[in-house]
Amino acid sequence: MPEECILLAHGDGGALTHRLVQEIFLRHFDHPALRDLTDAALLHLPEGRLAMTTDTFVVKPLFFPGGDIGKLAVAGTVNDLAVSGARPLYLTAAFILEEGFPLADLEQVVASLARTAREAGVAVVAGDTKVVERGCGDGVYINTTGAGVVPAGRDLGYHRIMPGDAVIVNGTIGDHGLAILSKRAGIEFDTPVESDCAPMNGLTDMLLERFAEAVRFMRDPTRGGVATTLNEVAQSTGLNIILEEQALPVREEVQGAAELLGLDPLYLANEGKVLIVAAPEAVEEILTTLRRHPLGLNAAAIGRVEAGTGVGRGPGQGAGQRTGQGSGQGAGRGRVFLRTPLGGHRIVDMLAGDPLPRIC
Amino acid sequence: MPEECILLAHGDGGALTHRLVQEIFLRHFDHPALRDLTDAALLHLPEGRLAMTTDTFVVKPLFFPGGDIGKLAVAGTVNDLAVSGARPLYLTAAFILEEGFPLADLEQVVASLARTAREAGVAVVAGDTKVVERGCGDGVYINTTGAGVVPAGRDLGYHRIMPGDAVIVNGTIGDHGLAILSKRAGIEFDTPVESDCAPMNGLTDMLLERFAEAVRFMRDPTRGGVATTLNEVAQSTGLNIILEEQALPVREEVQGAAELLGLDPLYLANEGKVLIVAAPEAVEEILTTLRRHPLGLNAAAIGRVEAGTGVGRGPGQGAGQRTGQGSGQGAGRGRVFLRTPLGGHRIVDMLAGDPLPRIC
Amino acid sequence: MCLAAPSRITAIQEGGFLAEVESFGNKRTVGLTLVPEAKVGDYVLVHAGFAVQILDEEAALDSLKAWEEILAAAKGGA
Amino acid sequence: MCLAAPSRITAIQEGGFLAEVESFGNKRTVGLTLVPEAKVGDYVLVHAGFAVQILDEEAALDSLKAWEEILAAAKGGA
Amino acid sequence: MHKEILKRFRDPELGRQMAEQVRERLDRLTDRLGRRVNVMEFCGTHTAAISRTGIRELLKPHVHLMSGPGCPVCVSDYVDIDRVIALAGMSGAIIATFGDMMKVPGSRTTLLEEKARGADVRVVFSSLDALAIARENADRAVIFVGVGFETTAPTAAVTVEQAVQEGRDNFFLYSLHKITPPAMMALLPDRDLQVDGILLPGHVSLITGRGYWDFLSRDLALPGVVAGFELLELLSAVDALASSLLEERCAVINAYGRAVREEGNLSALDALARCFDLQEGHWRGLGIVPASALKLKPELAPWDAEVRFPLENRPAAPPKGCLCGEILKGKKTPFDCPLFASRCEPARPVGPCMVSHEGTCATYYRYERFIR
Amino acid sequence: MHKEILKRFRDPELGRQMAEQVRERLDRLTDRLGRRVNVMEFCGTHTAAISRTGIRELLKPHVHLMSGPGCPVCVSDYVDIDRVIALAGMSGAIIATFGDMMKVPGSRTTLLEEKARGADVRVVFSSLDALAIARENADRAVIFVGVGFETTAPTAAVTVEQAVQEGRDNFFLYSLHKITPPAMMALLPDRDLQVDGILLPGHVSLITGRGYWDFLSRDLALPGVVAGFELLELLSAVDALASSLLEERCAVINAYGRAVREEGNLSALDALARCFDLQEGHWRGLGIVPASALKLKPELAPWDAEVRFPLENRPAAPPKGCLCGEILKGKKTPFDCPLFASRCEPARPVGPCMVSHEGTCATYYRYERFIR
Ligand code: SF4
Ligand code: SF4
Ligand SMILES: [Mg+2]
Ligand SMILES: [Mg+2]
Ligand SMILES: [Mg+2]
Ligand SMILES: [Mg+2]
Ligand SMILES: [Mg+2]
Ligand SMILES: [Mg+2]
Ligand SMILES: [Mg+2]
Ligand SMILES: [Mg+2]
Ligand SMILES: [Mg+2]
Ligand SMILES: [Mg+2]
Repeated sequence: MPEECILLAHGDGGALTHRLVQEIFLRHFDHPALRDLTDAALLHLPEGRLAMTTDTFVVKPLFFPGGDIGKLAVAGTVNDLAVSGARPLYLTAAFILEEGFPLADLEQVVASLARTAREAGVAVVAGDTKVVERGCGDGVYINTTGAGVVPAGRDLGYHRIMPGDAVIVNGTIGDHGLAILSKRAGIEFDTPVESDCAPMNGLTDMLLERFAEAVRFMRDPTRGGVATTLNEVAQSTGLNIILEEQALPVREEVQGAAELLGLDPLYLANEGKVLIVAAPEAVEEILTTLRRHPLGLNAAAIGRVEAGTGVGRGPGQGAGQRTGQGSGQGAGRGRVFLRTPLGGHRIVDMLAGDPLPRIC
Repeated sequence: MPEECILLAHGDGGALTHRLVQEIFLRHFDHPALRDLTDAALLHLPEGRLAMTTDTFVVKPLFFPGGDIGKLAVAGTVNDLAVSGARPLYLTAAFILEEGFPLADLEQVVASLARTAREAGVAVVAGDTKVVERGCGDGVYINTTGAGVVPAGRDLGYHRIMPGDAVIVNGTIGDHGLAILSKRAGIEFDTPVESDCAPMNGLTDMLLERFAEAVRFMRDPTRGGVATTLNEVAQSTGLNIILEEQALPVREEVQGAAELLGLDPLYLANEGKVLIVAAPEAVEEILTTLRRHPLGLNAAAIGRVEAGTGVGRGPGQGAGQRTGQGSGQGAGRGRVFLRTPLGGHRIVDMLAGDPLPRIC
Repeated sequence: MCLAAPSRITAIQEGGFLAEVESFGNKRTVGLTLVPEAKVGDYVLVHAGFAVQILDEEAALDSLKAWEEILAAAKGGA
Repeated sequence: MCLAAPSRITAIQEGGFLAEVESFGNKRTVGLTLVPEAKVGDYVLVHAGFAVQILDEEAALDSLKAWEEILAAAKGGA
Repeated sequence: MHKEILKRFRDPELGRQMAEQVRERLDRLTDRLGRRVNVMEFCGTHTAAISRTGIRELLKPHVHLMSGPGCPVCVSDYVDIDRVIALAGMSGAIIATFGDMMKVPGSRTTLLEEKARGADVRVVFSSLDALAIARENADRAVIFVGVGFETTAPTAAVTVEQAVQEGRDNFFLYSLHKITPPAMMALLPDRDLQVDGILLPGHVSLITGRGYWDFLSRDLALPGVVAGFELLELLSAVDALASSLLEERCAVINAYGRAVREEGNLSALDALARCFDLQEGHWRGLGIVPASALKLKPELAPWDAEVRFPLENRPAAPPKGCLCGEILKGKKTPFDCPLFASRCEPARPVGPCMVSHEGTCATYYRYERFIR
Repeated sequence: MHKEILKRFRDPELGRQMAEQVRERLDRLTDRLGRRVNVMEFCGTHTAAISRTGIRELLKPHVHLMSGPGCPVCVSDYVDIDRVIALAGMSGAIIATFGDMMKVPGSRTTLLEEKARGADVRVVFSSLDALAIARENADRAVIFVGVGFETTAPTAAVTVEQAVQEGRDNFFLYSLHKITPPAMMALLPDRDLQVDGILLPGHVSLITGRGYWDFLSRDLALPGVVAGFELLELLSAVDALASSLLEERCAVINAYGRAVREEGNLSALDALARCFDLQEGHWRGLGIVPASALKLKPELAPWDAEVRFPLENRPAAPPKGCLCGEILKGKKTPFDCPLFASRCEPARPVGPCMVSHEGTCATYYRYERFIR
């Protein structure tokens, strides 16, 4: 048994690096551009605008109910392309391995990443492996960068959001965040909740093919949850968003666990959810369409867009004004509110600080 | 003074993340695709094949003679595109920050990255920031992924390498590896050697514009050095490469320090060097051209390609044969040799294990 | 002042110091020292990792009934 | 058996335990305890972080001269 | 089963009806008093629940629901936070504490920042987790910073007893535990406040029992209601208080019967009596309050971080402009603070009331900032 | 200045001429003996230099340049490596050693793998660096694993003396240091080897002096030449040996005059005498060789890792098929080993000879694998 775990030499670019690449990476990723291990992949790109996005995955634990870091690394990046209206085509995958990381775990992560990429219909076309000393990493970190193409005729963005538009989500919120939290050191508890982690490009592409006009904007509410993502929308557009507390799809297990830990599902991360801002007249049809897709069974309209309290509407001004101001103060900018069942309102803010479990 | 260093909350996607992005990243990176902070950048791509490459930079120390991790993160990825024949256009930049990392250092790294990108003529179009707990990172790691375009008519690759071709390098070898090593904990010594870290797309583009036919193949000898890179060429083509020991451009300071530490400059990393395999008849003209460029002043022809010892020539077979075999054994595959001044030969192998300093 | 969430005791560990509790399918282990009289099946309030009180279901139902009656009366009376 | 690289002493630290040495522009600090007689300007062989011997330049030049003479003689004789 | 009950406790339709009735009673009171009635919710969890459910907004025209000093994190004084931070700097020490304590500003820094700079500070959910850390790090000092009122203090007490029983000599409690009545006595007689009635902390009461609060009616002639935390529980508690005031009954009523007994939790009260002595305590806002702090008894000194790692007593000035003190007393609201939502926000709190999720400033920031 | 001299010592033109002369002399010897002459380079640094410069290939038809056991890493036995690995597993311990030691296989694992699994193992360039680590980690045991022959042992000796002087009680030496003559005496009389002459280790000699080797001519009737490491020094040393053999002079000649004195380095020899006693040593390949290991004197026991952290003596079997033992004796070449360059390679060495950069198997792998 020569080595069962990652050694520093696996990252020095020499013989062990080559073996690792051959015996683990190339065995799972099969694309002509990868096979020669040249410096860059040379690829064909169909007509349309190029879409690019990058994300690094540092999730803890690496394996969690409903997924693992490999699956997440594909879903996260594919989803960022998908919600931008793009068809994801290519992924690069870069690994930071910590000395001592078990090779068996690496192989499991790589296999999962490859499987998810196949399911999403994207090809891993370039990669990189670095090994850092023990105590300078945490098992494995993965960066995936995605490239895709936005077909002609698609135009999503803040600039298309209007007062009166509806806010839709394709299913229950907070599942991923809670599933991860339940495995975090010092908080462990058993939960039936699984991460919703999944590539959504199939769902978004279907939606955009049918509702190119009615869908104004999409975004995946990942870190910071639905609350933070909608605050970004409100701040960037200068429009208010009013959520209906009773309309929010939250699994009762998530609600229960969140109360146990003193958390709010609105701030828990999602990895298979998309927030859709759509024309009000299309809402019912969009919901019907979503609910026919496996990733949209619990789709719901959760709120609406209203005129903001003052200046700063439109993406240009919104963005300009935002720079260097920090969050949350100043008058006349878009806000997110939640209407309670009783009819009262409360603010829904951005996440501020890690959602630590607390006693009070 | 609220926070002078990175806190975990800078990475939670909430208010502090937004402030960090606004106050550090967006202040240095200015591209329309970035400004809206949407999920993906939407970009125009000129005619040609899309080239993609990814690399993570985990260099220690972060600041070293001749550069820093920010400069390196641009140079490394730009160079991988450049040696593939592409014109680099877009970069994504993803940061893994360790809790406690000084914000001032981060700003310095980001500024350097932005400056180098401007110099190389590439735009940073998407980014990501993650914060990991203290002891799970090392200050900052950066992944850059690059996209570029290979103009029509350019065709570089193993398949074009032929016996008789010359191997050229654009300058002295080992500078980067030594500069880094001199700052490594436990080995510190003062050296006048600086890293050669620089984006080479200007140089390669100039070369390919003039010698599209004569230049068969290019590669940047980074991790593992010239020895490892040429071994990859030999193994992939089934051809031998014969280096002339006396022709290798090595700074005497590098040679001296390497002897002090028991190292071989052939295995030291370079970050501003390109190995060029070219038709023999064009060598002189190529050298003249290179030497007129600031990054090619010490260009030299260092060896030649010869028929290998048996089967396995040509890229297809070479690559297929390689899979799953590990390095260095088996008969009839391409090898790298070095001819000593005395006329004897010795093998030049891949790097095997970190080039640790040793006493014997 | 103090968050506390209702959970059902599903098991009591040997010695009676710890119990498994369940709430909407979520399971945790909590300290039982402060409610030594608790039994499997009891609903308890959990605070800072300890069961701190046994919930009185009858009292809860009484409250509900009282409210409903009062509100019905008020409506009737209105 | 033992790598040793020639370096020039550029400074001797107080106490004489450590010296700065220089080799092709590269500078290090090495232990000097094993060659207490060394002076600034001497060339020493450095092994495992210590100067272990002072190099004798005259002897080196003698060797060179001897070889050159012998080889010249051999050539002349051939 | 309990699931069903909870659902009905949160039923919006019942809530609306109940709110109607409360409003009606409160308006009658207003007519009688010639002003809105002042009700203080002492407990921060009540503060958060009243804001989150929208009750505060809904009842604003009818009652002034004042927020009291009932967040144990918020009332921890600079002096104590600075000491904890000093302990975090001891080589080899591990500090374990609840999440909210991480961001509380001492006079110069927070535990969160010290952690970023290298201190070993761990967030735990329970004192039991801290004890487990001590077991796993037998060669390091593990200091559990216990904070909380009567609800939480018993959990720390039995954990120390467990450590004693195990002979675990590297586990220490730094007790910032406090009891609530002395603070009420220091606060409520204040003429400026004009408190007419008080919503009593439901989870403190489940330890102490309802009877614990009889001093309110007896000594201060104030009516009180022990309240739960669900929509209907909150409304019915306000309703009960309004009824008492209307009927000029001055008693302490238990409106959280499913959790609170007359005599409280005797096991927990025993644990408190076994482990703690009452000493004077530093309360942010209230200053030094006699016999309000729970400190380990002398016989538990080997497990008492304050005894084992004595520190100099360096007074520290509260941050300039912060009105926490006044807000904790209920005399000012966060909207009166010039720093509120400008220099002071949850991501970078100036005062402790902006730190804890149930701190008054943080609650108003989160739920009420633009709703006035 | 020295720069210039070094350049001329490496001059290829002079080298070619010198090689011509050596070949001529060697061929005359071959004629006289009826076989190629057998010359052993004892020293691994010579092995590497002879391969790297191409001298071995160039002279192959004229002389058999045999590689001896002159790599201190390679001759370290499994028993010792296993013990060092066991020390690395002690909680809190820091192991500091030279880079090459990291990959030497014990019977089950290497220091490199143990480091990957969490052991704190640090590569140092000098024993002084290890002492500095001890200063910075005053509460942890820092064990410097010293390995090397007469050249290196004095550096460890004066470092221990420095630790004693500083009163540094957390620095320990695990001495794997050995001296070379006993190994030569155990090896060279072997009839099978038919060694005709020996290239003596230049850097051992600069400590010991030329006179140290007179036992070779006196007791074994073998001629020897102390050789340097540059191209011309190596060739001239072989030339001198050929001359001696031709002229049937049996003496030990110093051909490394710029570094080696007759009497050696007296300060270093004094340090060895002050700190070390000779004991029997485990040599991989040679087995137990009496009076060959340098172990700290009893009065330095508080700094002796073997005394302070005694370990059970568990014998371990060498890996199946590895010919290291025979190769270290010069009786086999790496090409005779079935594992060479198949299962055994520098990235995953089976035997220690494949580990050290100057190990015979590693040298042949790196420089000579396809040149036969
Ligand atoms: S808003 Fe901030 S500064 Fe103002 S009182 Fe509240 S905590 Fe203090
Ligand atoms: S090649 Fe490897 S297995 Fe064979 S003798 Fe050398 S070290 Fe031992
Ligand atoms: Mg490259
Ligand atoms: Mg992204
Ligand atoms: Mg994403
Ligand atoms: Mg996204
Ligand atoms: Mg790479
Ligand atoms: Mg780790
Ligand atoms: Mg790359
Ligand atoms: Mg690269
Ligand atoms: Mg991101
Ligand atoms: Mg670190």
